[in-house]
Order: sequence, then structure tokens, then C-alpha cells
Amino acid sequence: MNDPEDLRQSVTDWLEENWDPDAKLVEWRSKLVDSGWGMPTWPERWYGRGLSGEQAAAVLDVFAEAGAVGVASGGPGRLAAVTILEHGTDAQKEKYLRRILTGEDLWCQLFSEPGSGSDLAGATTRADRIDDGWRINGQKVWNTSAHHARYGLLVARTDWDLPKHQGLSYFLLDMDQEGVNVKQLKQMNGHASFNEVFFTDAFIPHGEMLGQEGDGWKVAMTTLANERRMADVLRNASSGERRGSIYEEVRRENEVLMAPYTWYPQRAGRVDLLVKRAQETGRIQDPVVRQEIAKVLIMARSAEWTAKRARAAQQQGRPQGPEGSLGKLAASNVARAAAQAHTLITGADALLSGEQSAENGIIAEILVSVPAISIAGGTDEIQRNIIAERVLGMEKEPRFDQGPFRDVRRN
Amino acid sequence: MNDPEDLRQSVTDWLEENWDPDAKLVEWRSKLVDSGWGMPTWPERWYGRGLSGEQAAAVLDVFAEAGAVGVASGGPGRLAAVTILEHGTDAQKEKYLRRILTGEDLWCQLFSEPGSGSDLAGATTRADRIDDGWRINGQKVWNTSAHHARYGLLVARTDWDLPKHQGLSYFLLDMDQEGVNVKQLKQMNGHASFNEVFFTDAFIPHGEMLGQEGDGWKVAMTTLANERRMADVLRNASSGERRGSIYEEVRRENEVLMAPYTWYPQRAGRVDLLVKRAQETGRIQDPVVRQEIAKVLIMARSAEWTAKRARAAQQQGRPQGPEGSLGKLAASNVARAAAQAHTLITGADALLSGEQSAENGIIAEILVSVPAISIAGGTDEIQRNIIAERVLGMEKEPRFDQGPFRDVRRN
Amino acid sequence: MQFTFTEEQEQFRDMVRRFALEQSPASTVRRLMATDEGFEPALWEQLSRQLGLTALRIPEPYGGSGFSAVELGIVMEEFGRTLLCAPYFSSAVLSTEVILAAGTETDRSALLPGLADGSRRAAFAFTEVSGSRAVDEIDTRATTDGNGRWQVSGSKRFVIDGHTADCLIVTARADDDVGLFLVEDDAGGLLRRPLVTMDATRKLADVDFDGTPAIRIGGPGDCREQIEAALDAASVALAGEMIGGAQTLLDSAVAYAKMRVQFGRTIGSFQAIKHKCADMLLDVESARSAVYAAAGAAAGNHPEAPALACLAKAAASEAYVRTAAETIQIHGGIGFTWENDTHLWFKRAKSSEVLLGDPTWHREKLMQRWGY
Amino acid sequence: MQFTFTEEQEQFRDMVRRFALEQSPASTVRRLMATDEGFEPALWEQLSRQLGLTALRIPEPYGGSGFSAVELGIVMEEFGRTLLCAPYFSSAVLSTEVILAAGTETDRSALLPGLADGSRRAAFAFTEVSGSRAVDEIDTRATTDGNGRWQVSGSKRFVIDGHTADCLIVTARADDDVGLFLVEDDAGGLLRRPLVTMDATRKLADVDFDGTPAIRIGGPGDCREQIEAALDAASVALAGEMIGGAQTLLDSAVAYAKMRVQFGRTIGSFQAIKHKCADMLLDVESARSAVYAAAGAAAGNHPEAPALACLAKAAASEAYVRTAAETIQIHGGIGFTWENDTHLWFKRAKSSEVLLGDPTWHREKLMQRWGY
Repeated sequence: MNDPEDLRQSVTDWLEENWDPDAKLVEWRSKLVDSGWGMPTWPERWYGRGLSGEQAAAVLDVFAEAGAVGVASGGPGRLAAVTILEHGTDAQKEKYLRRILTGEDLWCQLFSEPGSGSDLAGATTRADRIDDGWRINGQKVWNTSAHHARYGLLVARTDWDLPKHQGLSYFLLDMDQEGVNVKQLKQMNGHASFNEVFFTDAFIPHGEMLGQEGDGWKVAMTTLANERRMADVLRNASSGERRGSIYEEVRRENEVLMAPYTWYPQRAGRVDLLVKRAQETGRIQDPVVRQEIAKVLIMARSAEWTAKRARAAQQQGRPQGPEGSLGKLAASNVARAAAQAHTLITGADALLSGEQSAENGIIAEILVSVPAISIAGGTDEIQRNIIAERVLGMEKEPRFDQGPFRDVRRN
Repeated sequence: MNDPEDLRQSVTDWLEENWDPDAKLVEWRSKLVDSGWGMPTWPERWYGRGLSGEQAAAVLDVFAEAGAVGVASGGPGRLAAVTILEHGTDAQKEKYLRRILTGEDLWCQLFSEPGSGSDLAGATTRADRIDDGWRINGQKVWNTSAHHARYGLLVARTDWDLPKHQGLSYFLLDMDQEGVNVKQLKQMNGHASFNEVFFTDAFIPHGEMLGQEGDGWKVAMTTLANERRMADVLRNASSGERRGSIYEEVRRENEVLMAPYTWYPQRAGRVDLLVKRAQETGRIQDPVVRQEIAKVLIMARSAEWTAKRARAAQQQGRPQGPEGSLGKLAASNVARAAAQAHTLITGADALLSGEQSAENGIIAEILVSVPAISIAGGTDEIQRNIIAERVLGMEKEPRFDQGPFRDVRRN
Repeated sequence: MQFTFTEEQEQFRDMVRRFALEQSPASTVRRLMATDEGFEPALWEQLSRQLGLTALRIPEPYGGSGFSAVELGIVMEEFGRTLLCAPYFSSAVLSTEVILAAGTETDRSALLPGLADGSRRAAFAFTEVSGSRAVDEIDTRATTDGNGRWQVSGSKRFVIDGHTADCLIVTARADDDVGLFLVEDDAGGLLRRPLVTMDATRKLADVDFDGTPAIRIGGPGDCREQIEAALDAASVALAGEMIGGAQTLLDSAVAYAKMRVQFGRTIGSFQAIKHKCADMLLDVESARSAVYAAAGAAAGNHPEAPALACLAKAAASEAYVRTAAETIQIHGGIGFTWENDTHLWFKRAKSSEVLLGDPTWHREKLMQRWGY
Repeated sequence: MQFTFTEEQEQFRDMVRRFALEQSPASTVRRLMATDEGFEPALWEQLSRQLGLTALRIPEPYGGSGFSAVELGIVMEEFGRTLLCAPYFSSAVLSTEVILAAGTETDRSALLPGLADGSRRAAFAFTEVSGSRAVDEIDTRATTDGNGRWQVSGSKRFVIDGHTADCLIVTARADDDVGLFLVEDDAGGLLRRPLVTMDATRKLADVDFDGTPAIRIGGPGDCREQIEAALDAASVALAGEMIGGAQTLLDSAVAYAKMRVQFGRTIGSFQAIKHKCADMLLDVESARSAVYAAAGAAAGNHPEAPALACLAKAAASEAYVRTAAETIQIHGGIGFTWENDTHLWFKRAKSSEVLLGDPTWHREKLMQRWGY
């Protein structure tokens, strides 16, 4: 199987025998999960084939050529899967992994809190040990898909006398219980992409902790590292123009999964629309408008090239580290500048919202969505700290949150 | 004398009897100092008349109408005078004040050090007590006029075991001794407005300390508060077109006094030249240039009005506090924007320097002088701290320089 | 120009501020912005009949109190602080100013008393499809039967409170002149369509005229200059509203930064936030200076007044938008939610930025007015 | 376009970097900038004959090594780091590129070998009194006696190394065409006046021609397109030099911020400085990406290459100037002194900003080249 051609042939053979575009989605995925071709890099014991990244790419190629649907791969479910695979007990893997991959169970991430946004480790949702497990009280926020989710990845504080990073534990929470209350959270742009989740004596039995007590921060790092990698996956989740009833199921699944993200392109400023809009409005002739458009396009193109340089360096074996923060910061700058350029181009039409407004409401949505980009996923200020400290090696901020968490000043 | 008309009459009478535009400058000023009209707000015992600020303004008016020359009023001498008046012993006042006011003694300020720029209280120039006085070792920098000065206002550390603000003392130093070495410091714009002053076992006898040992910071605050007020005084120091030999002496005195400041207008960006230059170069027709000029003029005008609002409020009895920092920060923004606009307007001519360059070298001088404005007299960063903490009342920076100065981390 | 306020003006400001704070909490703003009309008759009654704020700029002979742009600026600034929802800007500023600038004695006697006591609310329809406020780009046409009866045909966009006003003042071409025409809300051939606005606290409508009967006001000649003057006055007033809003944002950002703790410190103790707040203060204070200078110049008929109207509008627009963006940033995720009030001001900032001309437009106009 | 360098290119960069660091310490830069010529023949000899850097872009048949814009960019970036003083940009970039773009076979054979081995140094005189690089604004005129002898009359400004070059390549109008003319340094009617430059590390001269004998190069037709192409290539190279300089500044700012202690902490531990450095890194890295993309596009004859030349020059100019200003700011007062080296790079940044067109000019040109 080390020969790439043999590998491709094996996959092709397997697909020829098993792939059916009119199969039921879950049935097909069950078959796929059992075969190991669904997660080629995973160990053979857990629905995988232990292949290298390069080999896995070849497998995915063959799947793509055949138009064969893969395992449920997007959203927090994927994060749950990789985190459980890395830190879970055999019992936990047995219980959860398969149904994540088949798409039968949706998951959500329960990390951020109203009082700990930039400061994730400052979580104050409490898990108190009781006879048969843990009692959970507190509140989480920014939980995408929590209103659909069967399970949640919960970080909660189990020890208030340890320093803040050490007193956290990581739980697999059954969302389907009375003590868990999910409320959709509307944003200023009218979308409701997130939830608040309230815990009132919610219950988690023993055996549903991931890692050891106090490992919460360490385990959460696995989830967060994979979250950053997800951006790319999400972009490729559309299923194309294939024929077969299974695609309809995938489309519906994607629709639910992607619903929270429809405004994300607007959040990024829609640089792609600048010239088009300026041409339509005639403002493209205005030397001042031309300057502003050029400035944005220069920033945007440069940011793309920086990303390509980072990827190329990575492919040459140099590790990509906190340079990701550079890209995030650049994206903020681009989005803000693009929104200002759109305002300049659109003029008084920027007074409107909804379908009456320019580009079917897209321009209005840009203006009220861009403020999110410099906050979500770590504020610009946090990114600058990361760049200065980890890339440039400058002295760290002095810390005021060491010592027992009980004594740390907080909201 | 409470009647303003009586007051004006008294001054007029005195001037009629004493003012002579062909007198020798020092002789005239000696007479003036003795009369008390030279420093009307000062106490009668010390060359003044104990008048209110309003009354003093009336006195100055009459002097201005008559074209009568006042006491030596500019530069560090003025700072020395007010500081000695406030903190000096009678012996010190006796020894120094008169010759400052007549202009016979020039002074300089010896506060900043290479290692303590923003952090003035971190001075490490040492004053060690010896039998008959103090032995001074160390280095000062940014000392305007030190190469002309007879005396210096020196802040030096007398105790290394106290916290940093408490271990400083304030001395009146005789510059005319072997242990004091003055070196002119050239700036990137080619001017040499400042000096470095090196002390190698320089000597200060007992009796030349201003205030008590350890009062250095407190006394320096008096000097610094007055330094900020001096900007206005300096602007009005030109002596006009009067006839009389005394004016020639004043002109020469001003020339020496103002020499370090000839580039200050350029440091501020020369907003006044923007439109003129754009008209001369024809760039005034360019919509992009027009936008940039308008942006700068809006900033500059707004800053002027903010200053007027602050002065008006002060006149209504509301105290003007750290709002001065707002003006300083605004001036930085204006200067930087003006320099960029000048670059845009001047184009390739910005490649040149000296007399061949645009406006007889003024434009080139702007470009290489503007970087100073956001540093000198407290960096923009320091100003923002002051505004946030003192005007907006935000929490102070955590401090890492408390405790014995000996143990404080420093350069 | 004046750089302080008199004792009386300060007292007036206190009164208006108390009124706005009491009558226009965020909960009321949220309730009203969800309605079509966007205001409450009761509050209108209060601010017009009881407080006389609608009469502010109207001379005493017409039932007003004859105050200047400075007092109007005070009202707008304080209303801007709380986003007070009322057709004040459309009726008591835009419409009143255009009648003050262009109205004949007859027009004034007929129209101002009703606007002064608030019994009638007018809207000023001056923007064409291009979205420009420029008086030379007017396509709406007025024709007459020669007996003083006029008909207006054309379309106006973004008419503030255009769908709820009792009457509309319309700019239209009559032959080569640009004239002003009064259209009643029940006139034939009048179609008013409320718009979905980004800033739901300020209601806009598109208005179509199709042979709509109208009365000509402002006399028979060209009114371009007077219209410009009215829009200048409105720009200064709007700039006043904007610095009021920006101040509210700044206050809320600073308050939040002092209270919010992350990493064991208030976020306001971090220089990133601290320096941002300092820059915001400078921004707001600079714009405030520009607005006060422009209002003072207008009140004093200073020759530079038209230029300063542009300067103030440009300065206030930039400051408001920047302050709004930074206030959201300082609040973090919570600042981007619907629940948090910041977005109400953010949207007002964005809508005000382009209303009556965006900053780029005003800067160019400023240069022209300075004679460059 | 390429987004990494090959092993060979990295080795080449190391070699050039070592050379520049060894041969061009700040002390040498300071010594040479005080001279009229601004360079040392010995160093020129070394970089041309020994290292072959002047031959980089010249095809092998003419004594060169035939490398692309990517390798040239590497040299310029490394020279930019240390402000290496030599007539490299004038001779090996500007003059060489214009001969590569426009020269006939005869021109190439006659001129390139001398430029390749550094035995001759050429300067390119293309800027007119207006200061513009635009090829349509050329007033210098060339006339011929019909026997292939030409005379050039007119004035060129800001000619880099114009007073020290062995020969000048001059753009001039010949009837309706813009042609290229070679003038030797000893030609009659040639007047070269060195200029006092803000950036003393790059020497400029004004050059007057008065019936000066010249040889026409580039053939008989119009050379505007070729001149544009050469200036584009030079813009990319200059942009490379600029990111090299910006990187030196960034390194020095970060190093100083890590070392300098105020208030008992390194100033780099304050967010004000820390975040400034992060923004500077983003700025420099973004410009670097633009420059590498433009060089790669030029090397690959990508159709977007001319547009990207403008993009790179605009991006590098903004980044360099901002980085220079912030580097002084981080150094505080000491950064404003003559003794401190920062101002050398600051002045190079300011002079490079306007050389070959300022950022505004390049942004407009970029839009045009993109077809907008």
C-alpha cells in the first residue's frame, strides 16, 4: 500500500463496490466509517487507516473525483472528534466517535463566558463534585450550533484554589437535560449565529471527563488548535452539482451547519465588490475613490501573498507558528478599510438596509458586520500581543492573575 | 492702586521718567528690577509689586504701548527664577534672582538623562556628600543653552535606598568649573539645539541645594509646570520695529536665546504653507491633494479651537489640567499629517535638501524635523497615558519601579 | 466665534439634557425604532408645546423664540446623546431652516407658527435619485397653470420622516430656476414609501410626485442659495447631534474599560485600551471644537460660516464613526450583540456620516468655500 | 509567481548579505555620504568584477549571468539593509534595464559588457523639470544632422549618480518620438551639477545639455514603452531595496525596545510599544509579500507584472516611511540625533518614497493598469 498508485486503486475499487449516490446518508457514512477510508489518517482501531497526510490527500482526491460523500466533517463535531480521539478513554471513543463521523450527533463548544472573552482561562462556570458525578452551574456564550447540539464540549472550573489554568477540567456534556438552557443570541447585524448556554444544576456523570481533573486547559488547547485549522475546511464544504439523492441530504446538512456563517464574507469587507460597485455607481472615475480602492486592494492582495508565503514555507518544512496572527490582523485592517471604501462608493444609499439597499442588502450588511472581525477569534489587541511576544520575542506583559484563582480579581 | 486707571497712570509716569530706548540694556533692566515693575506679580521684597495677574497684564500693556523693554524673560533663566523664588532661601534669592532678571546670568536645565527620558525620575546622575558640599558624577542630555549658561538647575540622586522619586535633590550648579563638560548634540535635521553635559567630580558647595535633601522631584515639578507655560512666552519674544540702541541689544539677546528654536515651526509641520505650496506647484487642482490638505487643515483648526476652549474655560475659573496633553497629542497628529501632505505636494523635489530645495529648504526641513514633535517634552505614548489616567480616570499602569531605587531595574 | 457658553445656555443645556435622559432611555429608543412612525406624539407634544424646542430658531413674530445656531446645537447635541426619537431634525431643523432662509413674509406667517408650536410637522424633500444634496442635480419639475397653481412631478429619496410629515417642502425645477414647493400629505399624486433604514432610529421615505398639486414658497426666483444656506445650517445641527452621540459612546467605552476585568486587571489598565480611549477623547474633543466654532460662526454671521459648516460636518462624521467602531472594539463580543446598546449609536454614526454629504464631499466643498 | 526562494537563491542572498554587512557598516555609509561621489571605487570593483553583481541581469552573450528580477531583488534588498553606497541602482539597474528593454543588438554589444564588468558606469537621465517620471512630459529635444550624429538640448533633474557616471542615457524627443541617447561624460555642452540631497547616501545631479553630441540607441522608433518597462523593473528593484531598509529599522526598533528600560520595565513590555512593533511587522511583511510577488511576476513575464510593479512600489513606500517614523519614535530623543543611525534609513525612506513616483501616483497607475 506504500505505492501511491496501489493506494488510489484500492480506494477506487472500494468505491466502485460501495459508493451509491442514492444511498441514505447515514447508511453510507456508516459503511464509510467502518471501512476506515473516511478518516484515513486515524488509527485503524478507530475508523481510520493510519495513513500519512500525503496518502490521505490522495484518498480524498479519489473520493472527490468520484463525487463520493465523506464523513461529517464540519463544525464543532469535528473538533469534538479530534479532541476525543486524542484525549478520550476507549469507552468515550466507543461511545462518541462513530456517531460524530456519521453525522448523527451534532456537538457544540462551551468555552467562552461573558466574563472571560479574551481571557478564556478565566472561566467561572463551576463543576462541583457530587456523589455520582458533577453538578454544573454557570453560563457560556458564543456557542455556535448549541441550539442543535446533542452534546457539548465543556470547560468548567473544578478547583478554585489552584492557579487559573490549573483549576479547569474538560467535560463531555449531554445537552438534552433540564439544567441546560440554550438561548439564541442576536447580533447587531440581525443574524443570530451564536447562543448563550445557561447551566442550573446540570449534571454530568463520572466517566464523562476528558483527560484528568485539572487538565481542562491542556485539552482545550487541542480543540482550539484545530478550530484555527477549520477555516479552510469550511470553505470547501459545498457539494457541487452532482446527481443523486444523497447530495440533497448533504446539502441540507450543510445548510444547517453553514447558517451561522452566511454573513462572514460581509464581515471580511467584500473587497471583491469594490471595483464592481464603483463601476456601477460611476464613482470609479473619481480620483479620490480610485485611491481608496487601490489602498484596499493593495492591502488585500498583500495579505493573500503573505498567506501564500507562510504556506509555502510550511511546505518546505518550516513550521507555521503565530504568523497566523499576522493574517488575522491583516484581515481586520482590510475589512475596516474596505467598509470605509464601500461607504464612500455607496454614498447616501448606505442609509438603507435590507433588500432595498445596494447589492440586495449586501453593502448594508458589510457596514454592520465588519466590527466583528477584529473581535471574534481573539481581538486585534490579543493578536498584537501574540505577534510581539511570540514572533518578535518581546518581553511578556506582567501578569496579575497568578496564584489561587479564588483570589484573582475578576468581573 | 486698586483702580486700573490709577495703576496704568503710575506705570506711565514711571516710564516717562525712566524709560530710555538708548540706554544700555543691563542698566535699564537694573532700574526696572529695582522698581518692581519688571515682575509685577512677584512680592515687593523680591523685585515685584505683589499685583494680581489681571493687574500685571495691565502693566505689561502699558510697557508694550511705550515699547519699553522688559526683564530678561525667556529660556531656562525664567524657569530658574520662578523655581528659586518658590523654593529658594533668602540667600539664594539674593544671590541669583537679580542677575537672572537683568539678563546677566544665563541658566540651563539639567534634568533629562540618556537613561531616563520618559522616566525623568529615574535619573542616575549622583550627588555624593563630601565634607564641604557635594560631588557630582553622571551625564545629562537635551540641555538647551547649556553651552552659554553660567548656572544649571540640576536634579541628581542623593539617596539610592529610597524609592526613586524620594532619592532626588535639586541643586544650583556653577557651570564654570573643570568637572563640567558641555558638548553640543547634533540632531538628524542638522541643527544642534541641545547639549550633553558630563559631570566628572564636579563640585557644589553646601547652600546651593534648592529645597531640602530629597525634595528634588517636588522642586523639579515647579520648573516643569512653568516650562509648559513657556511656549507662549517664547512666541511673543520678537521686539518689533522700534528705534533705539537698546533694541539692538535685545535683538542680539533674542537671537542667542531663540537659536535652538529656529526649526520649531518646521517641527510642527508648517500647516500654513500647504495651500501656498499646492498653488505654486499646481497640485491644488488635484482632488486627492485637496482632500489631504483639507484633512490637515481641519485637524489644525480644530486643535486651535480646542486650545481656545481650554483657555476660555480657564478664564471662567475652571482649572486647565492635563488637557494640555490633548493639545500636545493633537500637535503631533497635525505635524505628521502635514509632513505627509507636503511630501505629496512637493513630489520629487522632496529629494533635495538645503537651499536648492523647495521654499529655500523649509520643506526639506519639515520632513526631517517632524519626527521630533511626538517625542520632545513627553512622547505621544506618555501623553496618552496622562490623558487616560488623569482626564478619563482610567486605572494606572501597574508599577515596577517602587521600592529602593538601588534595586529597580534600569538601563 | 464663541468658545464658551453663557450661564443661560448652560442652564438650557441642563434642561434639555434632563429631558432627553428621562424621556429617551435606550428602552424607549428600541421600542420606537421598531415602529413605522418612529416617534411618539406625546413626546413630540412635550418637546414642542411644553419646552418650546421646536420654536427655538423661529423669530418671535411667528411664535418662536428667535434663538441662534448655538442653542439649536445644544438641543441637537443633547438629543444626539440619547438618540431621542422625534421628527425634530426634519421639521424643526431642515424644514424650519429652509423657510427661514427662503420664505417670503407670506410663507413665514403661514408656515412658521405651526412648526413653532409643533402642531404641524414638515419634511424637507431635497435629495434626488443620485443621492446627492447638490442643488444643481435636481430633476423634479414644477409646472404652473399661470394662476399660481403648481404641480410637482418627480421623485425624492431619503426624505427624513417623509412618510409621517403633515406636509412636504420640495425642491423642484421651475423653468431654469430651482424653487421650493409645499405639498400637503393628502395631495393627489403623492406616494410615500417608508424605507428600511440601517439606522432604524431615523426614519426615511422615498416620495414620488405625479402632477401633485403644490404651493410655491420662497417667491418666484431661484432659491438655490437659500437651500444651500438651509442645508448648511442643518449640517451644523447634525454635526452637533453627532458629537453628542460620540460623547455617549466615549463615556460608555471608558466606563466599560474601567469595570471590565480580564487577566486580573481592568482592561482600562492595558495601554492598548487606555491609549485608544485617549485617542477617542482627542477625536471627540476636536470635533466638538469644530462644531462649536461652526455654530458660533453661523450665529454671528461670520463670513467663514459656510466653510465651517462643511468643516464641522466632516470632522464630526469621522470622529463619530471612529468612536463607534472603537467603542464596539472595547466592549469585545458583547459590543457586537443586539442586546448591547452600542450598535444603536454605531448605526446612527454610519447613517449620519453620509447624510447631507459624506466627509469627502464636505472636504472638497470646504476647499472651494475657502476659495482654493 | 513564486512565494519561496530556491536553495541557490538563498545561498546567493547569504553571500550578498555577508558582503553588504562587512563592506557597508554605518561608519562607512557615514564616511561616503559626506563625499561628493558617494562611493568607493574599490568597493565597486569588488561588487562588479569579483562578485559579478553588476552583471546579474545581463544575458550571457554580453558578459552577464542572465538572472531575473528575483535575483536582482535579492541584491537590492540586501543592499537596502545596509544602505550600501555604490552607483548600483543607477548603472546596474536603471541603465542596464533600459538597454535590456530598448537596446538594439548593436547597443547591447557596445554597452552591456562594460556595464556587466563594472568598467563603465552609466546613469539614466529621464526626469524633467516637472519632477515627473511620465514619458509623455519630456521636453529635452534631440536633433540630427541626418548622418547619424545627434545633438541633445534640454535639462534633466534628479539624475542618480549623474555627476559621476562615465556616460548618460538620456530620454529626449526626436520629432514625435521619444528616443534614447547616449552622452559621454566628456561631451561638449554637458553641465552636471551635484545636488544637496536630503538622503546623502544617494547622490543626485541636475544635468544640462546644450547641443551636446550624442549617439542614438534603441533604434529609430519610439521608445516610450521600453522606457516604461525599464522604469517598472527599476521600481520593483527599488521596492526591494526599501523592504531591506525597513527590515533593518524594524530589527533595530525591536532590539532597542527589548533592551531599553524605563519605569523598571523594558519599554517593549508596554503595549504601546509592543503593539506598534506588531503593526510594523505586519506592515513590513505585507510590503515584502508585494515586492516578492512583483519580482516573481516580472521574472515570469506574468501579464499582471506591470500592475504589480506599481503595487509593490506603493506598498514598500508606505511601509518604509511608516517604519522609519515609528523606529525614531521607539528610540525616543536619541532616535532624533545625528549620532544615532536611524535617520540614515529615515532619509532613505523619504527619498525613496518620491523616487520613480510617489505612492499616490503608483496607486493611480495601478488602477489604470488593472484596466479600471
